[in-house]
Amino acid sequence: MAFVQNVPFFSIILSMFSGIVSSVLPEKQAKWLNTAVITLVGAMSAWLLSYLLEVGGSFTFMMGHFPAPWGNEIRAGALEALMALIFSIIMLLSLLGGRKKLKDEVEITKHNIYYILTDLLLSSLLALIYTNDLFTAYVFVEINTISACGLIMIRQNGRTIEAAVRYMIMSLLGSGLLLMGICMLYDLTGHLLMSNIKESVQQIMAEGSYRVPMLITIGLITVGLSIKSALFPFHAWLPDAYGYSTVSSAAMLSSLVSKGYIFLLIKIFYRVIGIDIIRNSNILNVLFVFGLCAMIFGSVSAIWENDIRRMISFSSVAQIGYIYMGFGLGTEAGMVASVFHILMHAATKSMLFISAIGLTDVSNGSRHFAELTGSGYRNKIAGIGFTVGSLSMVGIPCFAGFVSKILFAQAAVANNAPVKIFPTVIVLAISTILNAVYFLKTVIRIYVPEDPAFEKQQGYLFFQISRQKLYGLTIICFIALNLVLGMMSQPIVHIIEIGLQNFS
Amino acid sequence: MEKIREEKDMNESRQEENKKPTVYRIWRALKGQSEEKAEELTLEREQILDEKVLEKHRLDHEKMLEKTYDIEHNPIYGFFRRFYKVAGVLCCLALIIILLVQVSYLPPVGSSSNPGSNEVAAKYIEDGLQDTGAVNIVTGMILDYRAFDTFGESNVLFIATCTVLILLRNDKKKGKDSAEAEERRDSYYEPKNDVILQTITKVLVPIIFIFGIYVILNGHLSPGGGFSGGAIIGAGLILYLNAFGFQKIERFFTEKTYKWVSFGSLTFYCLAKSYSFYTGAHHLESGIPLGKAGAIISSGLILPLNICVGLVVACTMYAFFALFRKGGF
Amino acid sequence: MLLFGANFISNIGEEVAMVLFGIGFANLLFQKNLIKKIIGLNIMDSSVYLFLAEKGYIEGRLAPIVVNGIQDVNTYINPIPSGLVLTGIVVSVSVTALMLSLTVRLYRRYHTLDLDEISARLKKEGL
Amino acid sequence: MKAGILLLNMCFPVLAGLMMLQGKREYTGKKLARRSLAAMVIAACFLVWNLTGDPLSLHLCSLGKDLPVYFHVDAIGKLFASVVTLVWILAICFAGEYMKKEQDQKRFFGFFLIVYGVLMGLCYAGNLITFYLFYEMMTLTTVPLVLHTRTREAITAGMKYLLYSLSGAYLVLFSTYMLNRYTTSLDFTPGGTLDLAAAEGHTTLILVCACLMILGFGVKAGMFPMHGWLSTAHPVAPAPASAVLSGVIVKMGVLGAIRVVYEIIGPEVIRGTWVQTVWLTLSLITVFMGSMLAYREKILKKRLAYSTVSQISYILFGLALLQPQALTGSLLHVVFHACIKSCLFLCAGAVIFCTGKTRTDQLTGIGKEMPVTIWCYTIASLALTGIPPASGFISKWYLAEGALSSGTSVFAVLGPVVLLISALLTAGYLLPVSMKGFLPGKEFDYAHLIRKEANLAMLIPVSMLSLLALLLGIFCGPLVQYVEKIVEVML
Repeated sequence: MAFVQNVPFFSIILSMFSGIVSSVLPEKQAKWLNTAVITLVGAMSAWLLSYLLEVGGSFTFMMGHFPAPWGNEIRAGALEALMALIFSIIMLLSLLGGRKKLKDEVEITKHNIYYILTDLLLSSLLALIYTNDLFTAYVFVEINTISACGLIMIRQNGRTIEAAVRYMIMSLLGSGLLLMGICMLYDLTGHLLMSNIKESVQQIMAEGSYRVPMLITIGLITVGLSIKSALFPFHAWLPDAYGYSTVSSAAMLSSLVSKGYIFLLIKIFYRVIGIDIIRNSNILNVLFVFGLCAMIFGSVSAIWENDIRRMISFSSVAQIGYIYMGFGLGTEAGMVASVFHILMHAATKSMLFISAIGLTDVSNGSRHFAELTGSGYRNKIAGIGFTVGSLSMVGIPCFAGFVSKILFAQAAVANNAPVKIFPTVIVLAISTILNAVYFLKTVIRIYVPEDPAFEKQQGYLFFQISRQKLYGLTIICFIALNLVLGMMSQPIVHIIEIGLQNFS
Repeated sequence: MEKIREEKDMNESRQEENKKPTVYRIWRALKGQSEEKAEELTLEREQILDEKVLEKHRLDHEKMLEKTYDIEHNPIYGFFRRFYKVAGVLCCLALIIILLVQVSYLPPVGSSSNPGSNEVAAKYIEDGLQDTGAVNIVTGMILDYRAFDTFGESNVLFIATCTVLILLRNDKKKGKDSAEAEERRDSYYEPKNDVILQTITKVLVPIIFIFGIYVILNGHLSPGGGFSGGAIIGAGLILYLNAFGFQKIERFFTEKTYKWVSFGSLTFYCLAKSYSFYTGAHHLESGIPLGKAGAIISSGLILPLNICVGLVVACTMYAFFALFRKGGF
Repeated sequence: MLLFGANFISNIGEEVAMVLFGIGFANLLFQKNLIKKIIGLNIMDSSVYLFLAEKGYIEGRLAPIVVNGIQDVNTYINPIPSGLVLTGIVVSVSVTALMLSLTVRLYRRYHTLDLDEISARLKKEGL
Repeated sequence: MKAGILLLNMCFPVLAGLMMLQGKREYTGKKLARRSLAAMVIAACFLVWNLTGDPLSLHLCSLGKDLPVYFHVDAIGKLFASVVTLVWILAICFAGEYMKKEQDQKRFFGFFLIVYGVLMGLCYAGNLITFYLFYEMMTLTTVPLVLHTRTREAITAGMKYLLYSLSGAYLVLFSTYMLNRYTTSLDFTPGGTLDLAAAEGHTTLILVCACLMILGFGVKAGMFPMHGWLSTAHPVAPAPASAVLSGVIVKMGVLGAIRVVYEIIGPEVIRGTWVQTVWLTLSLITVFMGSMLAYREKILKKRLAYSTVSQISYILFGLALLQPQALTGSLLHVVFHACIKSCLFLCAGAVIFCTGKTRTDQLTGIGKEMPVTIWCYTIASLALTGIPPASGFISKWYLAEGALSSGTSVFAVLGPVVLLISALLTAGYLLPVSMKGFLPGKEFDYAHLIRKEANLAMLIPVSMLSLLALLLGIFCGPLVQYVEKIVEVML
């Protein structure tokens, strides 16, 4: 057993342990520990990824002295490593970019709690990515939920607490359904490890006993996870939660937390139930319809929104709709497109949040479009970042968004169910144009110059890169990441494909 | 000042109440009369909120209510509410029916041929004692076979405490508000010295603690374990706090204690488990003696882990209570 | 009755659990009062425990604690659901604590427990 | 080596423009104009280098799976590229003087150069993906030119332009996805790359895609349902910008239509189907409606914009006929209209620059004030109307001939009629300006007449363009032969 195979275990335990240790550290050390741990996890995941691409396939890691059906296990393949890598990069960048705002918005005595929460969030995300055991997945889903709630309401004004309550209610409903589904799955199969469950599920479907309860169970689990990841009818909590929490939290929530649940859903589809059974059931069609609704609804309500951060949040409702639409296509290509969209959206949306906060800072912290006029000149780097993000969202070539849109469209056109082709392509077109409307409106708005006298009278302060080197660096890294995803998408798509093959 | 006087005469009244013979008191209770001066045994809580504030809140509340639910002013909202109610009931019914259908297809309860009782359960039951050294198979399972879940679980407790800390800990510097406000708030949080409560607490708390410790230590031999025992000890702490107030309990339990105890136990838990995971994954011998089955000192790591979990849970329970009560320790 | 499967009669306990689950779900979703929502959450969780307990139970067997050295499969019930219940209880305890503390904060700030009213107040604050 | 030159031809202007944008010091308009002129000349040298010599192709890189960025220099590309370069150089000469009155000229010239580079890429694009890439880039980089003045209406116009173009582009993109299954490759090859085996039985889908693509490119070309942006965007842009907008940018929609219809789908698929009918109808409607709108319009630049709408639809009509002579006519009209319309816009710009008059009814006696400009204007309008021997006549002749000899039943007759009517209308809305300008009538007081002639930097481009408009008509031999060569390859 090569030493690199310890990486998943190490990265989970390491991030957890750092969270535990941070509880007794003062905030400065906690901050450094947190940064170091995230960087380390990223580096290790990169190492693991290179190793797995070299040898191919995937491996399981026994958590304890007892082999498969008895003890816990974690499992790592190329896709998991890629996810861990990108997630840790994005988490690091979001934290760095929002650090200054964190100082302003959260009282200093609670900073180390903030870092505990981020450490545990990272560990739970890693566990969701790597785990091979359904019940472990449930426990870490709960950790994920609680820490996300903490991240929302650590900046304490009424809005965030109310948003946290709404978020908790929704995600508790989701995890209730998920837990019930897991218990029923256990009841039907007698196992909790994914691979064993899959075997017996195949057996059950083959011999036809328990077919009805199996389908209902799959439905329960799917609905639970899609509630937790804010699919269209269940998104009421999202705009407030993302729009008013402190910016790093917003970036991490929108780009990582919901994506973690979606990735777990993919794992369940492939490794627990078996994708063929899923495709034969109608669940994917339901997801498809809701995804399309989300794409339209999110974009439309983003257009009416007058507050830049709420607008970005609504746009992420639409993006989650894209992902589920990709599931709904029910083909391998659609799944690949969705996974790529997960990465793309994670990268772009966090960049949008971070640069939006830069723009609002130079407009006396007001997030309304009227005040944002000309902020692109007051804070050049944030303006550039926001522009790049918007272009990527609109799907201009050379940026990440274009690739994922093309993947979706190719998947849709190559789909063998012709009834799905036209809805997909038409809704893609409509929602892309809607994206263009609200994002480019914002971009033009921030580049319309404001009368200098008015600026002086408003007392807008100008952004000096020398003052905030870290922020500028973060935005540049985000742009680089986006361009990498956009230009060199080929190897990444390749990794995703082989990863999905390893899954099933 | 007059608060103290009230307390004094209330104590006097209670003493002369005690002077009266018990028989008389029972007889009066049978007659259905209430004790004299019973109304003095009221908690501070009602006295502290003065009427004006309450009145303001009430009016404001009513205004908001009609503002929130004025059906006649925005009919759409009214329609939405009604639709919402109906939809709610329908969803609930639909969910229940689906689940009933589901359950009616599930394997029958209590039959020994369910898929649930397969080689996994068999292995746990048959080799559990040899593998883990724990007589209590469930404890052996959650702390050795499936220890990763349990570790995550204690982290759930930990992070929940962190979030409650965020919400309820008031980081006000004591110097900020004036001394009498300070005294007032303390009197608000402190219960009145209730003789009955204190006497009973004096008797009960040691027993509760001992019982809790027993449950923790026998976690691998009998029903119970870290979580239940920790909950018991936490209940004891809470009882003590209610009886004697914060000053007394802060002599031996402060936030710092909480922090370090939970940190220490979680750290030990984390390190021990990572050691056993690592050795397990690499098929090494984790040279930890399992000891003789049935003895207290047995079953390898399970006993210390139980103790750690117990400490964490006890501290957490107490911390929850203290935070809700006062916003600090 | 066509809808229902064969074990409708024998699984009566689980059906109780399911009805409880539905009730808790609806309460958590549709109650306006936060405390009632939390009660609904707890009902939901306990219904899951009831379900698990029913699952673990096997006719006429003992609790899974080895008594005088008998280690026969046919002596003890299935231990796994009990472990799951343990985990679930701890999770629900922490979640309940979190929800309650959120409620306390909201009440201190807005002197009400009604979520809609709270959002109306937020709009009034224009925050 | 050749490939390097090809890349340089695209990248050099972009880099120059970026450097100009990033330049710290605020230069005077003249200096900027000189610098950008120099850059343009260098780029033009590269262009000449490319034009001479056999067609070459170049695989640059690949955006993700089977999305290669591929350039291929062919005859049409050369034609468009040379037209673009010509107009561009002259427009920059003009801008150097004109932009004196405008704010931040640095940005204007910078983006002007960048757009040129992008257009080169568009002309050389070898497959549909690359074409789409540069098409989007063109849209994005021209927006700053449109909303240069950044007044409220400029910004609304910019938004309108952006949304129209983007929605057109998305129509193209999504029909590209659809088409992708039925084509052997997306590279442009005369006669179309349709994979007939795969296309068997999917003709409806393919026709729908073709229609969508034509509509999508028609947005840029201002075809009837989606012509709204032209009349909004042109007047607010500064004169050189609007000159290149309606002279060149709009032509890129035409280029796209040619590429798709003649080199991806293939004319044979479309001929005689409903798609051709729809296309012909729309373009004829646009021809007529554009002229009518222009006739009723009072503001000079808007009038010119509407006239662009109708003139471009001449070209589209020619393309839609799918017939050699008509195609020749269209390509000729592309060249001629580029010269003529930019000349007209520059004239309008000169008038605005010197006198500040925008409405046609203010222009009485303008011919006395700035005769040279108005003479150029007159020549250009005659050419556009199609008075022989000026250039417009040739292209329209070819168009009419093609229409008559094309097998399309109704349009064979209807087309020439509409063309004639709109030619009359063209005369009706262009010439009055110069008539009133030269013959103001008795009540015009010659006492207060001052000569406000534009200076040389403006006059040279204008006069050169008008001369071109005249001479290309008289000595049209080589051009016509060149175009006919192209047409042979295509049909």
